[in-house]
Amino acid sequence: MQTVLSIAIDALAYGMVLFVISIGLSVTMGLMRVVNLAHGAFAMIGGYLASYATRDLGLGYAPAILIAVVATAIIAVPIERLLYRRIYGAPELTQVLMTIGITFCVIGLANYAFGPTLKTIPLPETLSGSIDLGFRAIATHRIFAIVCGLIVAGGLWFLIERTAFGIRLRAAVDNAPMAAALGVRTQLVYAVSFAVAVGLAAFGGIVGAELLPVEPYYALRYMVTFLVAVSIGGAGSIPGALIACLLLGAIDTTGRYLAPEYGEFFFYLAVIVIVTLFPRGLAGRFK
Amino acid sequence: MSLFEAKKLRKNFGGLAVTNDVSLSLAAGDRLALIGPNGAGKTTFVNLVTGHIKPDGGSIALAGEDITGVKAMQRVRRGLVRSFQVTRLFADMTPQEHVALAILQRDGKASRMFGRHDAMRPVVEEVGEILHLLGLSELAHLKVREIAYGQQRLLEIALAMALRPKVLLLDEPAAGVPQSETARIERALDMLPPDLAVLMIEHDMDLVFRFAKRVMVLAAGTVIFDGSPQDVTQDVAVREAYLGSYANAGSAA
Amino acid sequence: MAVLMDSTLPTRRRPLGTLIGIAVIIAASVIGYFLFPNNLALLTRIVATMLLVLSIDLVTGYCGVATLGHAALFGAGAYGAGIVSAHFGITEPLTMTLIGAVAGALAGLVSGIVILRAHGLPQLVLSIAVVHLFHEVANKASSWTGGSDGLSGITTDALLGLFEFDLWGRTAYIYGIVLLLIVFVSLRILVQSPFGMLARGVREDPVRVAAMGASVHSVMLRMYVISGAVAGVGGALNAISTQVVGLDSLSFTLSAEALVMLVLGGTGSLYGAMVGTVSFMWFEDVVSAANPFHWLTIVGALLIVVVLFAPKGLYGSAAAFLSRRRGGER
Amino acid sequence: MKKFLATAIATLALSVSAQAATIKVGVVGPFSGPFALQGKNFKAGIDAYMAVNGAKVGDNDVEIIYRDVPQADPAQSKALAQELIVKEGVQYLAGFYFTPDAMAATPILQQGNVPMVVMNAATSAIVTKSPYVVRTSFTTWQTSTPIAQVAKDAGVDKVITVVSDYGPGVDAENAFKAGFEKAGGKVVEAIRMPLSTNDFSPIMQRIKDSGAGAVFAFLPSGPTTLGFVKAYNQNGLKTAGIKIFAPGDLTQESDLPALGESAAGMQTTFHYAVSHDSPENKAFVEAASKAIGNPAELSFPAVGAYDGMHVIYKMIEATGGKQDAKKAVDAVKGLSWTSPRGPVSIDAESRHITQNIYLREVTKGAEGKYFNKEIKTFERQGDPGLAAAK
Repeated sequence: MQTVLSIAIDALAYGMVLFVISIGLSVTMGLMRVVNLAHGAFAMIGGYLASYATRDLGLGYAPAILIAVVATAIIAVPIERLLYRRIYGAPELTQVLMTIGITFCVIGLANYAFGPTLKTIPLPETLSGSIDLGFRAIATHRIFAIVCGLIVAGGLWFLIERTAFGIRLRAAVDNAPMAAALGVRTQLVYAVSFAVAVGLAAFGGIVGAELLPVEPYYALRYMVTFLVAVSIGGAGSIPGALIACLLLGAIDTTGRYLAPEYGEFFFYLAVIVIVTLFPRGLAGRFK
Repeated sequence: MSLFEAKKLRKNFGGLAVTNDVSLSLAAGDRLALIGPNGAGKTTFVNLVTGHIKPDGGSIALAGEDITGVKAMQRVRRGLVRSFQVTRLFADMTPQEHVALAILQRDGKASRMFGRHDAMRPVVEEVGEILHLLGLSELAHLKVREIAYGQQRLLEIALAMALRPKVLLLDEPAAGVPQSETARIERALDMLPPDLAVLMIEHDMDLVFRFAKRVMVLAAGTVIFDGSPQDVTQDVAVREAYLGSYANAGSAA
Repeated sequence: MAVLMDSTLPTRRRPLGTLIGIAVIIAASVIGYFLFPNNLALLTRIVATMLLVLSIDLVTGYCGVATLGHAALFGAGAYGAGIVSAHFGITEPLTMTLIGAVAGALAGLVSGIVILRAHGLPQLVLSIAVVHLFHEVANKASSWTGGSDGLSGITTDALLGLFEFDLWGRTAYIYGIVLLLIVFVSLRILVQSPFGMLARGVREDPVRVAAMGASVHSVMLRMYVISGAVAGVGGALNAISTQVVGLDSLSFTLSAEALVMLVLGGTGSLYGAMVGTVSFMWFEDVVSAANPFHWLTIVGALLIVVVLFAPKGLYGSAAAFLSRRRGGER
Repeated sequence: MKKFLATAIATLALSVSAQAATIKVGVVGPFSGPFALQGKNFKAGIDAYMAVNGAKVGDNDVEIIYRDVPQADPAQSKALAQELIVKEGVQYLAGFYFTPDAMAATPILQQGNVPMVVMNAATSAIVTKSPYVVRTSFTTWQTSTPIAQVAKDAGVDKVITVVSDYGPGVDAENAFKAGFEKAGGKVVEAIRMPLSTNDFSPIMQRIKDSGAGAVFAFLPSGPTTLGFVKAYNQNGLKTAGIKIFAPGDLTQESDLPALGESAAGMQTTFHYAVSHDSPENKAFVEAASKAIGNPAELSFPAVGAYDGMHVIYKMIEATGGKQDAKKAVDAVKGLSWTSPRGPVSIDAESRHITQNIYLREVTKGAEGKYFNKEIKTFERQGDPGLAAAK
């Protein structure tokens, strides 16, 4: 019983970290319909900036997160204007080519600017210890990640379902010409959504850095994991992404506990089974 | 003998019977038009006939054989062919390729992995005939994306003809075609083989009157009229169904 | 009614196109042979990869199936040919190639059955899952595959009993070119055949194809099997020429790279696949030799530039440009 | 015409003998991609050696030609090795970070008349693939065997092994098991986890549940080690007194700044620590730090490359710059010298390096930087892996 609880709590933490990072991708892919393979690259930029801010500038954890997230979003704006805008509505494969190109560039530049070694983001005192749950100890930052995941999920849900911006966004997604005719500035809506998605990626990259360490190949190393999470959840759906990430976290964690030597195998087998059963994702909103 | 027979077809969505015990039979050479106001369940009926959705009750037979459980694709191979309300064509392929593909598929040769369709004499000849019949010869080698919509509709009919069906389901063959060009569609319909059984779903009453020898009216999933085109406008139930749903339209007939 | 219509129908694209293609391939290989006589190993690798990219084009370009897992088929061919040589002593190169093709076709059948169960992004994810499963199985079955150490001990007889596969790689190169020509001609016949036309129909509108009474799923599955055979030949060529097979030949990385090459050249045309492979691998080789430390950035920039200025791929955009220049001639 | 041909041949011959004054060494390694850091260390080691000993052996200039294989890719490695031999005309092949890459190139050595000096790849069997292979790095067996004795001496009887599921990981598992059982201990459970593992918490839970008193771990150096060590701490294994034993890949110097406090006190066995106290090592670290740019990035592949160059220089000396692979390899059999890592020799039979293996502990230095502090030496260790394979 203890073991089951223990696995469950690990699965929850891992799933939440996955969720924080993937949800931004789900937004770009589901709402803006861009197969954005460069999503991990933005998470990585966030991680690098946060590491730089804490280690080299000596900033605290919270201000470093804030600065890194905002800075990543700012970096993303010209990229959106110059590159992404050309591939909205383009065939998927073209989008794949462009975003892989961006990923390669980011990797190369990160390697050049920060060197090939691992970068860490030192946790503040309050997050760096462990908490004793009675049946086992769990790292405090994992609890922090779980909380962050819940806040992000709730915040996004509120933003999309309950605010004026959310209404515009959904209108622009459902029927761009119609929304434009009604006075929605679709280009601006897209730019803002993209910045939000990128900001979430950066946030996830920082919060998840204890599990997915920041290094130049981050962008490619975890790309598949993020894609799988979004696809299983159904692109564009917040609850879908949440359920998918928790489910994948559970499968992965259980697999690693029970049969680590076949972990990878069962993980992908499960992916095949889930996709076959739910070819549109657990809660596919579009397509 | 009836070529096509649907018996008491029923389909429920939720608790709502969208198709409610509809029966319909067609003999060789029949020209039947199925009309009805919006939301009458025509689309569902089409999908039931083509096999894209499963009925909750009733049966369908083609040439005396029960095909209720037969897959859509198999129904086509047995001679039950449909056209689409909105054209579905291959944008990057030519009319010649379209028709050739239909002919090859009909003859069971579409899976041949060698030889070119334009080097197969019988195929080329038949394609030529069909395109000529429909006045599309000149466009034979243009990509479909480059030809006008009205002509694309003609190509839809050409594809249906090339498959040599026993029963043809025409789903609004003139939809989206400018008035000036409907005449060409009508002419094309006149050229359909006389022994073919045709079921046409249509809004355009002019076309219905000119084409159909028999009219069925569907309203709220139920057949409310089955008779000659002359009688349909006189029928009280039909007038009510149409006027009821088009309260302001006033032009049911 | 029976007018003699056929005479008025001008026939298009006679076999001339194929002949030109053969001539271009031969010319390019001869030039490659004399221009880079010491680089034949790289050229052979390009040819093997070209077969993989052609194979992806069959399902992606001609049937519209997105895949990031095609290396599974290539790797199956490579391991198939490698295992029969290393473990069963079947060292005759033609037989090894044939076995590679069969292994690739089987892998194509298996992955086709799985991948064709979804569309769009989920389909992409299924393909990724498939290649990872293949990779894991090969890693686990290390007594057969050598696991992560790679399958070594592959020996190959002289081709036709006459030509040794030597250090300079001449035999391997020429053998590769011959295989490429055979595959190219077969695929030209295939894509112009009724089946090829049906496949293009599937890519453009599967609903219409079904309404003609054809089975969309079976068309795609058959194409997957054919595509597997082609990729398998590529894998076998790789195994024969390098005498070693590594887990990388079943990797997601290789799959993704090959897809990038295809899109770079232009999908839906055999020439696009070949042009894309040559350009990408040549560029990668030049840039990585010039600067082994930062070439990735330059390759990334190239990809972006191609999307911005040649959105249909190098060959696709050039062809479109030329046909626009020629106006409505065709 | 005949005269023309004769001149042409003479010119060609001249140019060939003129070129022979430059001896080319082809180095294959990961210079880009996720393992670029290790490739960088190759280059730093080679540059350092040439900076200290000059770029000339006798009258012959030595030129290094680098080729990039970002990830284990034997086919690519072989193609590049082939290209280096036939196109660039290299007389020596060197480098090879990954075992499959080295294995793939061995079949062409004889035909190309080229010796291969393996500067990293650590699977025992490579040297058996061709008589022209010499290795100056280490094997996983070599570095993993002594730690078994350390564990036993620390009073641990039951150990669980956790390794990455690929060649070197399996080697490490077998090496430790063999050594530990010989010393009288028991391996209660052996876990192999996928290379791509991100979250190690479940593994830590397995370790706890196994009831073992210590864990033996092997992961390839790089990003995943960070997650592993952190998970070890955060899941309370450290506080529960479950010790961790590992070969030095887990605490390579370039990862230590990231590992930081969480690695403090970890004991590992390895053939080289950057902190090794000897004049040879001081000179090496100075030269190599200059070559790599950022001293924090300096790590074990550099020393393998440095000693590899030493072997190549000896080979060039012995052959007088002529291409003769057999003579070159014979010349270094039994060669012994003092490397930055300590006294080493090339075993005449296996052509693998015999060296000291050190037990080190991660310690906080004077400036607050962590380093591997050598606390015990296992002298003159051969490769037990070859013996085990027989």
